[in-house]
Amino acid sequence: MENYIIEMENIRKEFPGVVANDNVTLRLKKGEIHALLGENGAGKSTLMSVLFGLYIPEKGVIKKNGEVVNIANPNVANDLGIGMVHQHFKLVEVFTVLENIILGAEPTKNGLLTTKEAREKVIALSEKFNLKVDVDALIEDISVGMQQRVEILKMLYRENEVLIFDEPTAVLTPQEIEELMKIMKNLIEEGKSILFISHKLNEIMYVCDRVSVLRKGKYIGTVNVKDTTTSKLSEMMVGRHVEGVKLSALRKKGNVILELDNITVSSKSHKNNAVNNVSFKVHEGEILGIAGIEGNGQTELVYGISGLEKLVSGKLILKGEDITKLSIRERNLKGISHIPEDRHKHGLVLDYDLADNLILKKYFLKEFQNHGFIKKSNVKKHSDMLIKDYDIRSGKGSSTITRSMSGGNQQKAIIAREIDCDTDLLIAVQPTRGLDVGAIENIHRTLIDQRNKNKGILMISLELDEILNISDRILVMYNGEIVAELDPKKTSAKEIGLYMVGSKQQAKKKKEEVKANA
Amino acid sequence: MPKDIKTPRIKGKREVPEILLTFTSAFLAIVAGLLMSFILLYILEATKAESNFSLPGQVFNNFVTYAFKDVPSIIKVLYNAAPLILCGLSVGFAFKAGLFNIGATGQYTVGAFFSLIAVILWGFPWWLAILVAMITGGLWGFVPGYFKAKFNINEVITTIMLNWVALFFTKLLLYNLPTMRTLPPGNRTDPIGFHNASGLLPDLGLKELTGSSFINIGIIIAIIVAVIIYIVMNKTTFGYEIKACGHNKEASRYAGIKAKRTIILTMIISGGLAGIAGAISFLAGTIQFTTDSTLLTMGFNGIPVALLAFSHPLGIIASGLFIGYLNVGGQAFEGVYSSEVTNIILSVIIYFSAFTLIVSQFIRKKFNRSDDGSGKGNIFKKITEKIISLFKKKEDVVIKDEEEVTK
Amino acid sequence: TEETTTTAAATTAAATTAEALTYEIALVTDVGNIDDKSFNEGTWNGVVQYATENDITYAYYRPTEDSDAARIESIDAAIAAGAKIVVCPGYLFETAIYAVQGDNPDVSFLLLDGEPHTADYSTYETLDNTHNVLYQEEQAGFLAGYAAVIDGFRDLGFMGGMAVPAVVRYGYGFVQGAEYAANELGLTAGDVTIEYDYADSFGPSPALETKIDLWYSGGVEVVFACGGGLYLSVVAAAENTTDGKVIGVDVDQIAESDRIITSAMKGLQISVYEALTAFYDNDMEWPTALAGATSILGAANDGIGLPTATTSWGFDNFTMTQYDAIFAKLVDGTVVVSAAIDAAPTVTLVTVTYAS
Amino acid sequence: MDVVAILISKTILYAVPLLLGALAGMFSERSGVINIALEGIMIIGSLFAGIFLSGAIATSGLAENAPQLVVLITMVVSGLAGLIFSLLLAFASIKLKANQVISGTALNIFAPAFSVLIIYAITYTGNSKIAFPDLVNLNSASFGIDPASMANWVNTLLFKNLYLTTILSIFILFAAFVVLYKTRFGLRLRACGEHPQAADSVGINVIRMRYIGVAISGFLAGIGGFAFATANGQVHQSDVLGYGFLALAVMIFGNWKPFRILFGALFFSFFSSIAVLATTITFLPSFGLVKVENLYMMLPYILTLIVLAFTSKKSRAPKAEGIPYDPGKR
Ligand SMILES: Nc1ncnc2c1ncn2[C@@H]1O[C@H](COP(=O)(O)OP(=O)(O)OP(=O)(O)O)[C@@H](O)[C@H]1O
Ligand SMILES: Nc1ncnc2c1ncn2[C@@H]1O[C@H](COP(=O)(O)OP(=O)(O)OP(=O)(O)O)[C@@H](O)[C@H]1O
Ligand SMILES: [Mg+2]
Ligand SMILES: [Mg+2]
Repeated sequence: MENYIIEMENIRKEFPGVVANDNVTLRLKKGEIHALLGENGAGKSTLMSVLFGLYIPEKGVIKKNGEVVNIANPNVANDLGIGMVHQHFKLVEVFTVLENIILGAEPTKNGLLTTKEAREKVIALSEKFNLKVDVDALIEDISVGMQQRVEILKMLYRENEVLIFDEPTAVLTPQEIEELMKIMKNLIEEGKSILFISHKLNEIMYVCDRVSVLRKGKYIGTVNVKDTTTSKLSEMMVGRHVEGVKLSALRKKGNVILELDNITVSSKSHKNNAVNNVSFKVHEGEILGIAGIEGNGQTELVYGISGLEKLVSGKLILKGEDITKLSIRERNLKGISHIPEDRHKHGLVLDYDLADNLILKKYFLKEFQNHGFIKKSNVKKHSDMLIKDYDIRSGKGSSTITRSMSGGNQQKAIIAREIDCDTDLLIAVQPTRGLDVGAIENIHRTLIDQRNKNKGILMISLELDEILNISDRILVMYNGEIVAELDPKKTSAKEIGLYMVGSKQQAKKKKEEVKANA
Repeated sequence: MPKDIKTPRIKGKREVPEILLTFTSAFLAIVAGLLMSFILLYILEATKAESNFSLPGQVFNNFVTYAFKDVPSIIKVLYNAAPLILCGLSVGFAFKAGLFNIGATGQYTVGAFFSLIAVILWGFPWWLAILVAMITGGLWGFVPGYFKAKFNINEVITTIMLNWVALFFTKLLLYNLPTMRTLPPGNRTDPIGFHNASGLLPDLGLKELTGSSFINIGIIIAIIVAVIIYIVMNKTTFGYEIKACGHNKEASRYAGIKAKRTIILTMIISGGLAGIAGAISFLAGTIQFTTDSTLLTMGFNGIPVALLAFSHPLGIIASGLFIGYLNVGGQAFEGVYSSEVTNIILSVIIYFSAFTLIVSQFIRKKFNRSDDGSGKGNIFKKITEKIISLFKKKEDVVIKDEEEVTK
Repeated sequence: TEETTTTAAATTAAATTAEALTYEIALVTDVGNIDDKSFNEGTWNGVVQYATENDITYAYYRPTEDSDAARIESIDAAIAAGAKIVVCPGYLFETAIYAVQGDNPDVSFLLLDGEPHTADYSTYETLDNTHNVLYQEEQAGFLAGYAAVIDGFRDLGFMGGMAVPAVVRYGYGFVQGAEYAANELGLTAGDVTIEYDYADSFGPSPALETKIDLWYSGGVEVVFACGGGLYLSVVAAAENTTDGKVIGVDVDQIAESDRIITSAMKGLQISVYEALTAFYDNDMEWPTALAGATSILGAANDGIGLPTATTSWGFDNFTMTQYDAIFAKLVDGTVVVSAAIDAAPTVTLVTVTYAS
Repeated sequence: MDVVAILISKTILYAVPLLLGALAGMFSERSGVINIALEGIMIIGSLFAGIFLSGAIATSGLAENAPQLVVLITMVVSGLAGLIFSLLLAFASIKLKANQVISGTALNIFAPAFSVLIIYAITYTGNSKIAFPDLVNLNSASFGIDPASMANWVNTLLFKNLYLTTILSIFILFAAFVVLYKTRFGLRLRACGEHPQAADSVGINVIRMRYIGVAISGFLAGIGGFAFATANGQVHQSDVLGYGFLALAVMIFGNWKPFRILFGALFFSFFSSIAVLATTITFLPSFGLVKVENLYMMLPYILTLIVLAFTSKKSRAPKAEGIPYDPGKR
């Protein structure tokens, strides 16, 4: 028999209302990178959480090197040399990088912490696998990319041999993703074995040896990467053939919907401004994609437009009307809808049920209230309709508490709500973050529909393919400024990537041009 | 997307309705509280020189029946319950918006005092005085609300501070408004009746009939207010906004809700409610406002009332009555033991009521265990289903299976 | 469930030994508890003393709130629990007893520190089943003030609990006593000073102790701690000074601290004890002398005074003979102490600083 | 001079229970458990100090021979009492994931009633007080200094209100700082209060850490209760006059940090003493008001609010505070 380092056999894990894993079997060979693929809510995170001892399965056994082990909690997992980079990082924001890495395995001398050796060890590791981190920075001050490197260092520091990556690339830039791939390969060299969750097939094709596919909690099968293709895989996971959407040619530019005139927005994390004198226009019937590495001001830019942050200076003009001074609600009513970057922080009231979340932007309209009294029946009708139209899946339909919904479906709910507002301008930030190809395809379709309905769409995304595939025009944001305007037909991921890291600057003149003709 | 594979779900899965769970666990909590105190009485008895172990039984019996022994006792329960309910609403309302108002005491105090000023000095009728109390209480609630919204200062600290400010503020006023005080010795307010009979809460002429000086419309006011709060909370856009802010301030802002405004408003209303409670207590014409330099406890008592009812406005009516009962029934312990026993009962009940979660989960577990496909359902399930069927009409507790959905 | 079984058990128990729950002598407290180190406690001690000596059942009741209605409720509760005589300490009961005495002809009442009247003071009426006891606290206070000054103290302090009549009488008596002594010693105006204030509470508190501390450090030599448990703060403050002294109240408090030089006593316990004796000796009715009457206990009938046991005598210069002399004057009326509480006594030699 | 000396010594005296209470709250909340129950725990601490002193000690001759030892033992006793009591909170809010405010409130209601009933069980009357036998407070002699050798006000300042509790609470303060920031335990404790999932994922037993956090909290609050009773007339009176809640406020004021908490305690205590002083030595105007002291009594509370208004920006509660730990939750 093969020498498997980890064997998970017939795992069953239930949550109220759903069976997240239904008789799933997964075998990890020593020294391989094994991908776990599946739609949102397919059960990937759950299965990994089981392996990491966060959940206790109702049925099934786990073997390490052929021996049955009982992973009652993460402690046991750690002792067994199993480490995990969680989909949502598990880092203490107010601790330093070093503190986070040593947490749980702290070196002490007669009771007191002694960080000296630890620091050296971490620095050594980060050089060996070139995981650049600033050991003394606070987590809340560093980029997502670095946070992820910290998570990886955590595992290496503990000398884990089985490494689980749950959707590590969802939050990274192309450069960072390439880096990560390299790192993963190094790790294999060092004799580690890796379980890798991702919705991005090309990544899987690039680094993985084998792929196991889950669908709706059931085990579908395992294949060798070299014997398969992306389309085969996506078919396996969604249960049908998926072709990525391409954009029909841009009809002639419509008139301006939104104009930004020298917008400056201050920053929460550091004292200098997050957005500096940014100016551009969004037109009817176009999707304007803004590319950029996380933390280069995209978030604040959107806050500025939506009104979540006050502008330091500059003017906002919506359909010829100055909305700089208007409140958030007034802007929404004037015609802005907004798919937020952080679905849990802004997008949803997780403790409200689906119906209530779907009227979040509308509850005050005549349609849903009458002299301040909410028309419950209309609310229900409304949400049932959206649930049907956008195929939002959840345990109890309209009365599902959104917290218990799959992130994928949470996202669908938000998109449904925002599109339903039917405004001229739609701001979509990371609209497909963490979603599976099926879901992505649908969302892209929806966005394009809107665009073809002559709406203006401002899309901010870290996913370059997304930017390249469905935008009519691309702006690249770096360090709080627009550093390039590009035509998706004429540019490449490589080029955009270079602008994104600031190593390439369009000529000043060109930049003026942008302002002018934009 | 075509639904080729249905997400596997537990067959015939039913949900146990929340209300049922809440009732069950509340009931268990109460039983636990009474049981504990009963045991305690035995222990106390055992500590005596010559113990008489039939005493606890009798005393306890008296306690359980005390408030029902005659009409005046029942009236006393209502009399106690009225301000308790209002303070409970004050605390509970804030809870719903994610705010912890420990300051009901201060708001109650100023409300009470200004209602007295209104009737004694300004000759206002009772209902106007209640309005005054509501406004002043609301003002006292506004401050922590404002500090929370503008400076993001934890309302717990602000409200605690303002409790004391209220105490000294009202004392200062009482000392400097001689006409308010009895002469001599003037360490308490004059009976309202002397100054302005219209300032007293109406008793609907029942005083003579029932022979109880504790009767007045306070309880009616309390219940009406509770119902209003219930409607505001669950049926209006304002309630929707408040709860949204309570659950997720950021998302509320994103939705265009003025979160700060909502927080301030919530605290004003919360304070107003406590203010009304103060008026209800003092316009009854029974107790008088004294220069004693200790905080009035009524506001604090609102906390258990709210907690016991999980901040549900209608539940608060029940818990208010219940605690009101404890206070009256507690007199059964006087003489023999000590009325503090009731506080033991109360604390134990609250302590256990905090376990609702566990109890609910336990019930759910038992319930689901019984139908993991293996057909043999147990009695527990049958019973629960019976009870559920009672609730069926009110809310669709039965989740249709996927098949039914797709059809 | 447990609940029902217990109650079931209880009822049977009640059936067998029903009388076990009746109490013949009842005390209803006013705002304080029976451990207030003041008149509730003093009265309670009297009740306990008589009841235990003659083993009669007794109990105390605390009203649910500070209101006449609640006091009446407690009185009714006591009566319902078989009380034959209800003892009520404190002027707060005046209106309550006025209301209940008529409705309960076969129950007797003993009211201390007050006389039954209507809330608006328009009518006073004491029925035959009620007996009132008033104390001339002003005389006790007078003696304390007199003794202190004669003993050589010049800077005095008076800290009352709350401005209730009894406390005010103590205070104003204290002032008059000091004035009288100053006069006798031929002191000049201003030689004797008195800091005068009320704590607005009968219990100890950080604020109070700080305040007293400052009195002592400001030169006050002896403080009359007049009201319940607040002496705890006063004594604590005194003990933090080298030689600060304290005057106790109501009962002989010498045991509480060696800083206590004397106590302005009123014979609460003893008078309650004697009243009860009279009541029971006259087979549970007030003898005609007391029925519907008010006995005023002062120097004349040993109702008030300072403790004269040598162990309780904390003075250096003030002698027992001097005490007897001044006491005699109070008895025969050559010295009359004003009991008025609506206005402070007029003084010429003593400078009294009433807290704002 | 004397006045100032008194003012300061008073400030310190009443700062001690606030300091201990606030530090107690800090340990609990840093582990992620809101401790509304400080008031109740302090009462229990003071209760058992009273029982212990009036019972065990009063009879044994120890009080005369080694008074300070007595104080020390009593601190431990009251601490342990508080600790055991606080376990009720821990069990409910950690093990059973109950709402922490609810269980805390339950403890607050329970404590004073329990105190009265215990005293009832001992004395068989409805007493609510236990007077401490004279706790010899430290004076210059205890340090072998001749009082005469120093100015009167210095003597007042140093020794007027000096108890062993005062000195030890300074040690406790420093200990708290070291434990929290310099030890493995402290790091883990804070992690549990900030991001329990993270702590769990690196094999820290969140449940256990929180139990310990609350236990420490109980121990300190218990001592705090004793310190309060000592300062307040040396009597247990089934009540700590809201000092538990004030301690909570001081903790927030101190931003959950040991030394800022010390500042908060002193700040508050100082202004309350000032307020009282204002009435005695009338260097503050009376605005022609009767009992103007009540005006000044509001001062400390209002000032606290004002200061907060300026310092609030930095204020930051432990992130996971109040949320029962549930590994499944994201
Ligand atoms: N803690 C939980 N409580 C209840 N249900 C849960 C919980 N965690 C997961 N689920 C449910 O289990 C199913 C599988 O979740 P899981 O996290 O494994 O999906 P996933 O494959 O990770 O999806 P994604 O790709 O979006 O991360 C989902 O339907 C989800 O709603
Ligand atoms: N407390 C919870 N109760 C029920 N379901 C949950 C809970 N927490 C998470 N889930 C579900 O478990 C699954 C995994 O959670 P997770 O946050 O990884 O979702 P996700 O789809 O990956 O969203 P994201 O892309 O934002 O991570 C998701 O389906 C999520 O909705
Ligand atoms: Mg996942
Ligand atoms: Mg995901």
